Amino acid sequence: MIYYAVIVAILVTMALALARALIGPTVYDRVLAVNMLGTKTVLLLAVAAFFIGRPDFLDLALTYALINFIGVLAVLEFFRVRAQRSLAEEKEGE
Amino acid sequence: MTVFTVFFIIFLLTLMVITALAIVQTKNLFAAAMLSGIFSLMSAMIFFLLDAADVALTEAAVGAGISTVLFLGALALTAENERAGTAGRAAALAVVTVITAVLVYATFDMPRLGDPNAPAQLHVAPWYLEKTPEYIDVPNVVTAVLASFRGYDTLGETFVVFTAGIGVLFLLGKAPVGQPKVSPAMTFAGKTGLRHYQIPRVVGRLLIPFILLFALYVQFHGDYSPGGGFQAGVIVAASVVLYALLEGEEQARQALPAWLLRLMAATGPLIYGFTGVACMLLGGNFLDYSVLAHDPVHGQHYGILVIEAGVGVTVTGVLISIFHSFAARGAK
Amino acid sequence: MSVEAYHLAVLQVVVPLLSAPFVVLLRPRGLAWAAASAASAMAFAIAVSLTAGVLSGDEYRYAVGGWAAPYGIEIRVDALTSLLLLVVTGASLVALLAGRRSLDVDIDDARQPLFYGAWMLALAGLAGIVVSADAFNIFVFMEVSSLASYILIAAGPNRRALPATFKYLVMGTIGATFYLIGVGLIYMMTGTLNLADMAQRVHEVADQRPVLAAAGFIIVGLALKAAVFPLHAWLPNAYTYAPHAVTVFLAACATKVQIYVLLRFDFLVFQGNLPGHEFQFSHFLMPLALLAILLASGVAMMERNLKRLLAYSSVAQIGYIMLGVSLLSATGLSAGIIHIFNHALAKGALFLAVACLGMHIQGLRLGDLAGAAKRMPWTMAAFVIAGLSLIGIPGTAGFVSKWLLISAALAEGSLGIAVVAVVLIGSLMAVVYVWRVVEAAYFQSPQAGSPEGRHEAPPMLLVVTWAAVLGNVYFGLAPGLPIKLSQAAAASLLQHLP
Amino acid sequence: MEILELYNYWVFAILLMIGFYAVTAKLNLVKKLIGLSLFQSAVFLLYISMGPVEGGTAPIFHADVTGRVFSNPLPSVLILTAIVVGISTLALGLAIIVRIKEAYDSVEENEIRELDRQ
Repeated sequence: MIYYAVIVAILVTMALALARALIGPTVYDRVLAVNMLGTKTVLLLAVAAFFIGRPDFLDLALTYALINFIGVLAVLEFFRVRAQRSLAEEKEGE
Repeated sequence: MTVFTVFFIIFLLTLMVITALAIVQTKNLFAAAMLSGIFSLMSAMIFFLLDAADVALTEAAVGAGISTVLFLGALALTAENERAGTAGRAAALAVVTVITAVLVYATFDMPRLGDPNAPAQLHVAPWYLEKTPEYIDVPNVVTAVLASFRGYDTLGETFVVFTAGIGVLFLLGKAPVGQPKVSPAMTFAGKTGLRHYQIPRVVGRLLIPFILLFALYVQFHGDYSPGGGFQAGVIVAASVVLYALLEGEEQARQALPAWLLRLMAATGPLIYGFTGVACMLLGGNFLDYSVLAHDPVHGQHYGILVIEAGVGVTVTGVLISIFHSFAARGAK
Repeated sequence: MSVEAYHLAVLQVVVPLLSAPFVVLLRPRGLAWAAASAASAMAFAIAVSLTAGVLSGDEYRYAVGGWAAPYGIEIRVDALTSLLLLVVTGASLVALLAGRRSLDVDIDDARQPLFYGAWMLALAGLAGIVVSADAFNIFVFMEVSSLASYILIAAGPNRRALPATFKYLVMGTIGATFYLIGVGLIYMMTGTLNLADMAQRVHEVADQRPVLAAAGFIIVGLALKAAVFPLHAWLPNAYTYAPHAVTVFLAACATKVQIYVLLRFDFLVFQGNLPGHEFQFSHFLMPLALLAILLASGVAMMERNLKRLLAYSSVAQIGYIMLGVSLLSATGLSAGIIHIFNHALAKGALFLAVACLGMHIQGLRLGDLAGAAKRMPWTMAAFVIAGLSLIGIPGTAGFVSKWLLISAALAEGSLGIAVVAVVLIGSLMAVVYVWRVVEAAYFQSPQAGSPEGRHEAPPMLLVVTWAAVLGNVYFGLAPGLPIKLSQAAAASLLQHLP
Repeated sequence: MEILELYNYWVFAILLMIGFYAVTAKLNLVKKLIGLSLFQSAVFLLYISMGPVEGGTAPIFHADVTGRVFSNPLPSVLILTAIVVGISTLALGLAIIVRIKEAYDSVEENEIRELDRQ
């Protein structure tokens, strides 16, 4: 029974995070929402592994967490590069 | 397939449709790339619920991991926003409507989800489940089919990866002409990456050895649990991407130089292919691993071990090469 | 059959496939080309010995991995397969031998190993499609060959090669994905992926809607990849802006291999099982084929760029192939199949002549060709003979297929007369567009400032071009081999019809 | 309930067509590629939906899993290959787009066509 409650709760938070990712309005909202969705997916996977009776699949959740971490760093790097480029362009413009 | 699971899947599928609509609708390509990462995570979750654990692992690593990084690398080089909108919208919508109608019409004769008497469950599939313990003797039937029963497909798949690798190296190996060159600090990951950000750096550096260890586990435990050469290669590549993000692309390139990556990309397919040729020389058919040892089942084990290693080496070499090609593009 | 001969069927794929990684690693100048040519020659030799085996009545069935079909993947070679293998491996060998000098110009030394590696992958992928008897395996090798040919086309010197490649990539992927959907729907209803097994099992579910949808998806997907009119939009620019040698290779065989899969799939799995499918197939394709012949030839008559003119002519020629097939008779099918071979010969020779011209003439618009016959007499003579073969003048290979096609059409009664009329009109249009090139080269005086005197293409290129031209004449006068193969192929395709 | 078990296939059709629409109607090349990968992902759903059996579990034998039927391993195998094909196509497509951007300074189809006409 507890699994049902947990799964429903996680699904609801996922829907909320998705709403934020869709609405934005700033890119940082989206990045945060994506990160949160990633975390929720890791949790959901862990719960689902028990729910469908295959706890030996928990190591999948590890991969998800890993990918999520690297993905967010890549996004941050993207912004750093973008900021530097627009700085350089401003300098050229002067 | 309990009622609850069905609703669980339906809910996730609905979220996926919403995400897909948003991907098409948004003008911001960065947002579209982010949303397609979400889309991949959700579809991976559905694959997991539909008893395809290997696919769930791969889809998450590829769809949410590698393709997001590739999109970001490419967007850093092109443009972040769509300028023009659509063209021929009416014609496209008409075609779309017709094909959707055909497909939905076709669904009504389809076997229901989980139907044990569906034709797909009756013919070859039970044979694989029944014979794997006898002929191959690995617990993961997906690995057995992938590496042995349909090993020729997987050989082709390895060469698809290899082709993509040489394609990207070929296309981006030519220096851009007449382009304003930017300093390496302004390319993706570039010279320093996120070196000046302490928290990610400390955490990330601690993580890398564990990621590599985990990759080895995925590689060699693929017979027993979801995983295998392809997934392991993706994880190794992810760890190198992480290193490049933390320490700068130049550092990562020094750790694994371009010639070595190229060698890896080419050696992997050769390992796979020559395993098949060795089987031929030992009197079997191409890729018939059972001749590799006195006991056919042991032969299958050796064969699967070696070809999975070949796949892992290929994927690692190709994906890291591709990442570097995008990241270093346009630098002085 | 000896043990070696037994393995030949799989070696046809394995040799070019495994040569690719080696080629990529070869650094010194020219070595990658030499290795690729050697592997290509070996593949051609294998195709020749497979054909000899087929003609002497051998049947090659090979269980990869030792797992019998339908559990494992099966490879088999019959008359139709061997004809296609000859075309694919022959085109690759000829194009590589001819293309060395012009590719040296187009592609810098550092990237040549990658280019030739991609070439070997394209060859291996096409051969892999042809020999495979497994629906999903065909998809895998389709992707190997497609990705590799995107690389080859993107290597073109003009920047327009890039958008052309992108368009090809998008449309090619859509085509392949449609095919994959079709295969998935059939797997859903039959539980198998092996073509022969599918043919048996699809019978019981022939009236089910997913199977009907699958037939549609597979036909449309493959027609897209084969550039069947009106799904040919990717072809003209891709052929025009690719390096010349690549155009020779791909124009001779890439779309034909997709037509081959279409024939194999449709005749083996659908016709004879789905009630009335053969008529739908025929009624769907015949109008498209007729339109392709008329419209694409019309565009070719207007076109001012030589390579694009020939590319549109290819769309029209695909129309002839589909026309023969859509007649659904033994003669019609063998006419279509033999045209796969003969058109490869004629178009290959024409694009080889274009490669010769391209050595000294930039741009290759018809206006640039003015006076070319004086400067490059051998090249233009080759072009004229190959052009005659394309038109279908007696004594050339093109005549054999047109003749067969017309006799097949005449057997159809009043509809046949109309078909014959279209074939004849199409041939007249071919006369017009070939003539426009000839007129420019022979009868227009060169533009002021262009170099005087003879200036022929490199000897190797010229020799290969003339070999292909003489092939056109040889197979026009002694068409025994392709006729025998195509008749055997037509008979085996038709045996599944009720 | 019966009818809801076809939901997977409907979503497959809808996702397929959303992707197809993006590929054909959008002018931005990156957006086209994103659409293309949606289009391919839809097919993954079609295949994977054929896999599970009522009351079954993933086809990986494990000491803790006894007395259960196993689902079909074949769709998983095929889709693993298809995922690899998808990412390979994506990488190649993005590389071409980067080169197009450098050659034309644009990634919009209509602008490129305009530049080619000159």
